[in-house]
Amino acid sequence: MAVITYREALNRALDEELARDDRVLLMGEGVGECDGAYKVSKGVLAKYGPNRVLDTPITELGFTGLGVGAAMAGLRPVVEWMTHNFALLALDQVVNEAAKMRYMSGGQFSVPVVFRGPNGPAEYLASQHSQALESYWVHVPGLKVVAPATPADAYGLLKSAIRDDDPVVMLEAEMMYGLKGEVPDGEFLVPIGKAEVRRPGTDVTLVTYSKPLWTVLEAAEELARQGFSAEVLDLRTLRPLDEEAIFASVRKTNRCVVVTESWPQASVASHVAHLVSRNCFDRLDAPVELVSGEDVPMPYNHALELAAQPNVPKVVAAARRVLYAEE
Amino acid sequence: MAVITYREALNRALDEELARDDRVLLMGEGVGECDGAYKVSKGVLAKYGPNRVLDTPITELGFTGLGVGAAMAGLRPVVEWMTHNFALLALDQVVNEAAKMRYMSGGQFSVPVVFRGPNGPAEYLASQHSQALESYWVHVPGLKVVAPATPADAYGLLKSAIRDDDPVVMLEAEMMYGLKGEVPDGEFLVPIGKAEVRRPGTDVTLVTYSKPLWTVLEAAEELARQGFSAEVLDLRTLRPLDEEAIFASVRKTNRCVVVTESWPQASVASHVAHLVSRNCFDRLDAPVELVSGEDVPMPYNHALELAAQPNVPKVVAAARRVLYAEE
Amino acid sequence: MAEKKTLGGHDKKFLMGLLESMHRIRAFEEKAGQMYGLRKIGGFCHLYSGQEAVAVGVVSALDLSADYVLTGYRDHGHALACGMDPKAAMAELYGKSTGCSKGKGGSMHFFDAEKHMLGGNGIVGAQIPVAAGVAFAQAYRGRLSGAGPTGATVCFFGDGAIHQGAFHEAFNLAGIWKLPLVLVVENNQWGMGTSWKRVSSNEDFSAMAGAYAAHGEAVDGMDVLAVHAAASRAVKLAKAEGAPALLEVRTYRYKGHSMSDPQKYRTREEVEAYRARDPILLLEGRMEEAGLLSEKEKETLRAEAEAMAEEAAAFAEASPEPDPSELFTDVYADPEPRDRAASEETWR
Amino acid sequence: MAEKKTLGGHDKKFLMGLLESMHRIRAFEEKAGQMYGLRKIGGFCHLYSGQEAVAVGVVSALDLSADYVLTGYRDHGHALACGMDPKAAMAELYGKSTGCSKGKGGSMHFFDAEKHMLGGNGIVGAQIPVAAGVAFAQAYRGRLSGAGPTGATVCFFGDGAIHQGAFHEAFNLAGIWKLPLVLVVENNQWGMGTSWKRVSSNEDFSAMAGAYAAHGEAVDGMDVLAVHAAASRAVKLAKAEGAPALLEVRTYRYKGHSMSDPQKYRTREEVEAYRARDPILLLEGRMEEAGLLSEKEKETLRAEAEAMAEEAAAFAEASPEPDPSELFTDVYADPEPRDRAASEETWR
Ligand SMILES: Cc1ncc(C[n+]2csc(CCOP(=O)(O)OP(=O)(O)O)c2C)c(N)n1
Ligand SMILES: Cc1ncc(C[n+]2csc(CCOP(=O)(O)OP(=O)(O)O)c2C)c(N)n1
Ligand SMILES: [Mg+2]
Ligand SMILES: [Mg+2]
Repeated sequence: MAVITYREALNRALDEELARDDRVLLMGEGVGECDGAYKVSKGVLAKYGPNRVLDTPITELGFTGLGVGAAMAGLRPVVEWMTHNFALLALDQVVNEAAKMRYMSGGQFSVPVVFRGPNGPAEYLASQHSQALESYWVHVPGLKVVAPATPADAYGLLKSAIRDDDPVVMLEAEMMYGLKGEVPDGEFLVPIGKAEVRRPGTDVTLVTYSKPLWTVLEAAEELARQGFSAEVLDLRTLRPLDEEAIFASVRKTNRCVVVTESWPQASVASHVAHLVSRNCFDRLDAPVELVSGEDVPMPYNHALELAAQPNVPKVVAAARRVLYAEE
Repeated sequence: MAVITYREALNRALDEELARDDRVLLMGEGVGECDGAYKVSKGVLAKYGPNRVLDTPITELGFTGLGVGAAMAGLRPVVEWMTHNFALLALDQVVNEAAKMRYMSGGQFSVPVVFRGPNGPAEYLASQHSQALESYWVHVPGLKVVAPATPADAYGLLKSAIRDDDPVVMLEAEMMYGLKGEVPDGEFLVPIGKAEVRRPGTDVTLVTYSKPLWTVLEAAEELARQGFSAEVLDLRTLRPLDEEAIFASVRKTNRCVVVTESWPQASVASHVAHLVSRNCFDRLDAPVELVSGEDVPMPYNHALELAAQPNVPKVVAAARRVLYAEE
Repeated sequence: MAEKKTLGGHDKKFLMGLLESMHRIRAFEEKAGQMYGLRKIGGFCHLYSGQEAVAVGVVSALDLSADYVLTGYRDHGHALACGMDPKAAMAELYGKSTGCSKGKGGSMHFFDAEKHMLGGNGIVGAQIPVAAGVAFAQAYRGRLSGAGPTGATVCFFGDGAIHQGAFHEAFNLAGIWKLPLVLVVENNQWGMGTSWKRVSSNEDFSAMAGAYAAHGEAVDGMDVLAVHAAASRAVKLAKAEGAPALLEVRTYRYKGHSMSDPQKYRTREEVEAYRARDPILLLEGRMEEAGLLSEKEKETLRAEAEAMAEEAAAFAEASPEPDPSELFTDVYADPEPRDRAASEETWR
Repeated sequence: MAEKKTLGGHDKKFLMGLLESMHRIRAFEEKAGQMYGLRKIGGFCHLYSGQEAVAVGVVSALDLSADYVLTGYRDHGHALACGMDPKAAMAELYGKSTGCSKGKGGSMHFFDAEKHMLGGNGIVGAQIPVAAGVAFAQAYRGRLSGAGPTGATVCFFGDGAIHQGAFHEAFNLAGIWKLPLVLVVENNQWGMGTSWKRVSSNEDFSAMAGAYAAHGEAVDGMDVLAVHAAASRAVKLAKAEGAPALLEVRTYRYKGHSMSDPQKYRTREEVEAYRARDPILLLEGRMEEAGLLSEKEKETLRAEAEAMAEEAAAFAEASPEPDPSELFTDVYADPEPRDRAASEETWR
């Protein structure tokens, strides 16, 4: 079992899928000659050539829509968005074309396309470059949405996404590309739609996904030091949600905190909180708490920027609140 | 007090604001020579001329951004989107420019623009023309979002929106334009951020906004016939939410159903449900239920289309569930 | 052997095919309009009457075993020109389960995978990048095999769509990647009630091809043979050189934008002037002149088209509504339980 | 009276102003790069070195009491050319409360309401429709008063931005509504590591003006006087006829795309070739030749610019961090409690 970075894991998945199936191709800004803005596609141009690895102009609507059409015509494009922030320009093509094509054609057309790229805040990038936009994708029936937090999941979910017959949006994170983790050597897939308990516990369930997993695991450590056993559930897939896994954990711990980098209102996190409140009503010993990105545009100043994001103290405090262990 | 249509109420508000302040202008597809696709701007071109009432090309991103710039430069544009479905093309300008301008300029620039148009399903329009997209706007700090359900609110909230120094997104509905209601004769404003109890009750709180209000009021009638007193709360503004009004009602009734036309996941409705669960935890006698648009693209066939939307039986059933009065 | 009579180099069989196809579209739309009036059909219903020569002229230049067609919401004509069964088309308007999109798409979302008709899109201009993607797949496969593009893709859109960013972004992509994409702007001179001139900085649309160093050509859209010729040139270029092209086809719609349009923005004279150059009458006249069409043949074609439309309506009428369970199918490939299944479980 | 010496019709004072402005930008960027290396500045930091003649040449054609400027994320040069206080600019890079955007915007979001510098935008191309809106306000007020546009608006963007739909949609709007909008594409030949030629169907950007029947012109962006002249023509046209124009200014950036760019995509020779035509050296040489610049003056300008940059850094260094409460201000006009205040209340 090799220890590799999240970036390398994605690269390996891409490479293997490009080798396995010549319907698979990669397009995006600088993915070819420059190996991608975050070097995820390192070396694939040299290996698969410019017909299968394409540098696009900076026209997100155009090349996203092109990916949809190519998928309708039987290819399996992986479209890299340099970041999800820029995908707002392409939203119409994802929501109105990719997600609805099967339905509005009465089942005649599949759109097996993958849209992927970094999401959420990095550092010092200010408001237009630091948004966690998963809620926009999760809102839409017809899309699948994955948000791997480990190199192994990045590998296994990207492969599953490429092989999936539906459009899949994948959320990575700039700050995770260098993250290292164990990835089994042989080929494997991580199923879309399955959450994973990252740390078992009995007193409180901390539900999260993507980069904040690492904050939450630290918070769980801290809670352990304070005498509380936190179970950490990594959703991994945001649509379809693994509701059973969420409810099973909360029915055991009777308390729940949901942690996200995104804004709170109309978010996937508040939706999860609602589902827990509704479906574990008789089992909850405290209201479900949300620790989210603050409800403001992201500021540039680093201290403010950090204050705008979930962190260990915020997660610990929320957990203690639902544990009635304040002060 | 005159009884006028929702359309006429909007028209009156527009007319009065255009007359009051020459920084106010209206632009959109067909708003001038054709009075707007839904005739909301009837007669204003003749009255205020083509400098202040402008027919745009079908370029939502372009003219939405143009509205943002004009607002930065001191005008107060009202931008009509023919429907919110098409506003997905303009999302970047709303989210990344309008909503963030004040913040990222350190408070130097205001963007007093109003974006408005019909939202949600009409009839027989299928998946690309029948989306309730309010959750996309509500998600974003820096925006205000209003969704009037009555002619009086349409009038008073549009006037408040035009006078507001922040960008305001207004959600109307094609099926409401012909709706009649009493509108006081003199000028008045409806404050942004205030919900309204439409029907007082004691047994269950039904929270809703926009067009579904009328379904919910019917459901409340039906519940009354069945012996249950439902309080109907019309949010009117979706951002900022009038949380106090919501919690006050639920603390009285101890039960809550949230009703929306939009898809359920990562929605403003599930957010409201979460807030209620969290903030009225000790007062809730049953979990909060959601009655939403079904989690599918909208089908064309009319029977299916109706089945995809909230209706009286669904609301009544949900209310009975939280009242533990099933069967 | 007697010399065959021809018109513009085309033989009778080909010309009769064009005429028949235009008649079928005209008759279908007449019937659709009539059934809309009877409330058998609801919602937006954008009729194609007057523009028949565009769809028929362009599609006659295609080989639909290899080529593809995409369009906007005014899609009945394109679908029928591609060979969609009129029964399935009419049933779709009725929202019936036998419709081409199972009653889920309606007027704006006609699809026919078999006939290479890839929709049917309601967002103005959105089909253009999608069409570029289909052309991309043709070029991609051609490059994999080394044999050149496997076909060409035609994308139809209106004068209102040409200013959308989607058009420009897709055209540039088609240019740099050498995609066999033929862009056909059907300039019927109105985008709903707005004259194209009032919203266009430049009234010469074909000149927009210059911004992308591509072939651009203006065509008389009432003359089906002229459309056929221009489309043939563009398709040939696309297949041979993988080069995109833009055709501006000047045409006219006889009916309102959709069924609910009172058409206050234009005069009856304007409509009549175009009806005088009706594409069906135009071709009929030239064929008669060339001795290629008898009065009887003319009547037969018309009668057959009307019978076809009648039959389509009868089929639609007799067809069953979709099963209520259809609301939840075709959302995803795997017919798994829906996402919300778990949360729907009773919570007590 | 002795005849005044001039260069291209410009007097010494004007020319010294151009030179000074270019020097200040160069020195500011050098300092910013240095402070980035010392980790005083973080994130993306897109330096303008090499492109000075564009911002300075264009802004010198403006009257900033009436005209406006908008740009993308590579905005330091434009802000300084507009007269932004370098101290406020550097403090913004440091994220300090004395920054031009209170430390909330950073490198990509410089704003100065007083100097008519309206940002500073991070989404490639997004500033173009916004700029059209500012020009719209100028035309609107001019039409209300009957006196013609109150000024012109200049929008800068890169070669990577010109293919965005935003550019095309805004250009068409400016054309039909006769907006005094001057579009300046700074073709520095690279969009991050991608050569503009690889992503452009047509290598003649100024020809894109043809698609909108507008004035288009290609300019040597290393020659500040050429830029000034072209910008003056475009601005005059904009103010007199409310007509938009497109200037393609061919230029070059000396540094990486942002601070973290290893620049593997280009050769040292390519960079050196452009440095040989450095806009500052070019103007200095021509002024010396014309007897308009002494060695001493040259040195003084350079030294003053460096002192200015030094002073800016010292100011930034000494300035306070924003108060933590600033996280929640400037979201809305009314400093009301935040939305979530109520739900934040203890629930027990
Ligand atoms: C993005 C978008 N904006 C607005 C609309 C509403 N709309 C539908 S058709 C239409 C006019 C389109 O005109 P044109 O492109 O000329 O096509 P035609 O109807 O003449 O065939 C408009 C504005 C839409 N469907 N999509
Ligand atoms: C919509 C969007 N897509 C992608 C990016 C990422 N990005 C930032 S700068 C840049 C290159 C822009 O090149 P160009 O327009 O030539 O400007 P230059 O950097 O050369 O000044 C890219 C792709 C972005 N900021 N916005
Ligand atoms: Mg038209
Ligand atoms: Mg560049």
